[in-house]
Amino acid sequence: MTKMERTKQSRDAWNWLWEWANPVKFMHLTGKALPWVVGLTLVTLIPGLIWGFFFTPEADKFGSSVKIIYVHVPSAMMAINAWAMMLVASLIWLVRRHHVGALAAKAAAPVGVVFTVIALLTGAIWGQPMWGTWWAWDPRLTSFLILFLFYLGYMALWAAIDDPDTAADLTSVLAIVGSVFAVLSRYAVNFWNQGLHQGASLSLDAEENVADVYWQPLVLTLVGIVALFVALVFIRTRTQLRRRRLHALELRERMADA
Amino acid sequence: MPDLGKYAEAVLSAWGISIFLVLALVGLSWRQSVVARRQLEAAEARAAKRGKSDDA
Amino acid sequence: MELTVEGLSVARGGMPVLEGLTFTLTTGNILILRGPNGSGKTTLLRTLAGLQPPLAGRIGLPPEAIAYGAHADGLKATLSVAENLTFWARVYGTTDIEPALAQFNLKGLRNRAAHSLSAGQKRRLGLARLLVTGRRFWLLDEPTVSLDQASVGLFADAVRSHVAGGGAALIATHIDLGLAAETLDVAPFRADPDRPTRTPTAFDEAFT
Amino acid sequence: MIALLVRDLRLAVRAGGGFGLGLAFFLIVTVLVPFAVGPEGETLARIAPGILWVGALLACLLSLDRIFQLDFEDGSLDLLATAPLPMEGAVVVKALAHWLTTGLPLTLAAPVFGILMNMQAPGHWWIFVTLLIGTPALSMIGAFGAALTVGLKRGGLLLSLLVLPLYVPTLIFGAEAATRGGAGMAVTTPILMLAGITAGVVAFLPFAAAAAIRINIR
Repeated sequence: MTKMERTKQSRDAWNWLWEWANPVKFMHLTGKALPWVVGLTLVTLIPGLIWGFFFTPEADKFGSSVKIIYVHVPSAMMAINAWAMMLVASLIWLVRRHHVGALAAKAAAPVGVVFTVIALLTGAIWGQPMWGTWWAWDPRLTSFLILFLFYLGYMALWAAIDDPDTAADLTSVLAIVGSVFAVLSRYAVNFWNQGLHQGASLSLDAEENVADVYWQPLVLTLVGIVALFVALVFIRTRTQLRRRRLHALELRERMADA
Repeated sequence: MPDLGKYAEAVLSAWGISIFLVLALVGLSWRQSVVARRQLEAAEARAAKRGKSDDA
Repeated sequence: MELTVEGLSVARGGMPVLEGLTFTLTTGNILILRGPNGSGKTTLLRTLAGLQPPLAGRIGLPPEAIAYGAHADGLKATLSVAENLTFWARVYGTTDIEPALAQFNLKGLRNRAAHSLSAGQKRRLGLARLLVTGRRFWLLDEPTVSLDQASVGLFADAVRSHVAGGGAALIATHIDLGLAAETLDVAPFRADPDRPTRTPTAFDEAFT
Repeated sequence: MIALLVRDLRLAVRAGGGFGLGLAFFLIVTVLVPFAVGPEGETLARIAPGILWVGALLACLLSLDRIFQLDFEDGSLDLLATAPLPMEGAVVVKALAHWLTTGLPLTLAAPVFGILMNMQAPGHWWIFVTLLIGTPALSMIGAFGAALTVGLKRGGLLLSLLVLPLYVPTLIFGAEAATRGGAGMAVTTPILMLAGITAGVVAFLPFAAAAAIRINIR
C-alpha cells in the first residue's frame, strides 16, 4: 500500500468525526444528540449536587465548608478545559477552514468565562474563613484571574470585528498565542509566589482527599459539568450557525434588491 | 437541610452564586437560541417566497 | 511575460462579487477595466495583487512582477517628496528616483514635505512610486482621481512609455485616457446572489 | 528592511510626540507614586523596581497603536504587503523602531528616575539591565496586539485589554529580577527567564503578527 493510499484510508477512518464539521450535518447530529446530552447533565449534575450538599459529612479541619468543592472544583476544571477546547476548535478552523470550529470556539468562550468567575468567587468565599481574607495572591487564584483576562480579551476581539471570517481568523490566532502565554503566566506566577499556600486544590488531607464519601459525589458532578458544558456549547454553536445563515440570507436579500 | 455550622454563610453564598450564574447562562443561551431560530425561519420563508416570485 | 486569469471568482466581505473571469494580459499591452461603482473592480485588483485569496479560479503570473497602485497613495506627510520616493525605491531594491521625478514633473517639488502638496501633486507622487518599483505589471485602481487635464496627460505618457519598454498595465478607470487599449467590462461577470459559488473553501455552501 | 527602519525612525522624530511623550508619561507616573504612598524613603525604595517596571510598561503601551495604525490609514500597509519585503520582516523592523523610540529611552531614563524613588546603589544597575532585556519583548508583544487590532476604529482600548495579560510573565520576571538584584540576591533564574521570553517572543511572534496583518488587510 502506498503512503498516499494509507493517508486516504486513515482519513476515511476519521470521516465520522469530520462530519461534525459540516454545518448541515452538525445541526442534524447535535439536534439528535442534544436531548441525550441534556438528559445526561440532568441525571448526573443534579443528583451529584444534592448528594454533595445534603449527604456528605463535615471534614475535620474544614467543617461544612468542604461542601464548596462541589461547585468550586468542577467549575475550575471546566474553566481550563473550556479554553483548551477553544484552542483545539480554533486550530481546526485555521488548519481545515471548518466554520463550525471557529463558531464552537466563539460559543464556548462565555461558558468558560462563567465557570472562571464561579471558580474565582467560590475560591474567594472559601478563602475568607480559611485564610481570613477574601483574596490572597495565591498562584492558583492568580492564574485564574489571568485566565479570566484572557477570556475577556478573546470575547472583546470577537465583538469588535465586523467581518465574521476575519474575526474567526484573528481570534484563533489570539487563542493560540494566548494559550502559550497562559502557560507561561502559570509558570511565572508559581515562581513569583512560591506556593505560600497548599499544593492540591482546597487541600483536603491526603486520606480525606481519597475518602469515598467526598469522591463519589464529586465524580458525579464532574461528569455532570462536562455534560453541561457540551450541551451549552451545542446549543450556543447552533445559535451561532443560525446567525451566520441568517446573515448570509440577509446579504443575499440586499444584493437581490439592489 | 443539613446543619452547616459556622460556615453556613460561606457555603450557602458559594452555592447560591454558582447556581445563579449557571442558570443565568443556561437561560441566556436558551433565549438566544430561540430568537435566532425564529429569525432564521422568517428569513428562510422570505427567501423561499422570493425564489418563487423570481421563477414566475 | 503574461498575466493569465482563468475562471476567477473574487469575494468581498464573504460574498462573491465577480465570477468566472478569464483574460490574459501580455507585456506591451494595456487592459482597461470598466464597470459601475461597487461592481468589484477594486476587489479584483486586490486579489490579483495578492492582498486577498481568490474564491475560485487560477491566477498565473511571473514572480515579483506586480506593482499595485491603490486608492490611497501611502505617502508620509512629514517626509519630503524625495524621501517618500527613495523609501519605496529602496524597498524594491532600486536606487534611481530621478526619472520618476522627471516623468511626473515633480523635480521642483522634491524637497517639499508631502503634507504641503496639493491633492493632484500627491497623486502624481503616488504614481511616480510605480516607476521606482521596476515592476512590469502595473495594477492601477482609479489612478486619475484628482488629477487635472495636464497631469492625466503626464500619466498617460508614463503608461505609454512603460508599456513600450516591455511593461503592461491593468487600469480600472472611468475616464478616457486616450490610450491604445483593450477594454474589459466586468458587469457581465457579476456574481448571482441566489447561486452561491460551489467551491472547496465554501464547503458549507448552505452557510456562505 | 533598513529603509523601513530609517523611515519609521525619521517619522517618529519628525512627529515629535514619539519618545518625548512616553518618557514624560513615565516621569509623571514616577512622580505621582510618592504622592500616593507617602514620602518615606524606605517604602519607596522597596517598591521602586516594581513601580519603575509598571511605569515603563504603561509608557510602552501608550504608543503601541501607532505601530501599524498610521500605515494602515494612509494605505502604506497595503503597498508594503505587495512589496518584496516579507511581512514578518516588516513586523520585526517596526517593533524594533518602536523599541528604539520608546523602550530604549525608557531603559536609559529608569535608573535616573530611580533616584526619585530613593533607589539604592546596585538597584539602578539592575533596573537598567532588566529593562534592557525585557523591553524588546514588550515592543514585540505590543506589535502583535497592534497587528490584531489594526483595522478597528476604536482599537486603542481593546489593544490594552489584549496586550496587558500577555505582559504578565515579562513583568513578573523583570520586576522580580530587578528587586532581587537591588537587594543583592541571586538573579540568575529570573534573568534567564526574562531573556528566554524575549528571545522566544522575537523568534515566534513576528509570524503570528504578520498573519494577523495579512488577515486584517484582506
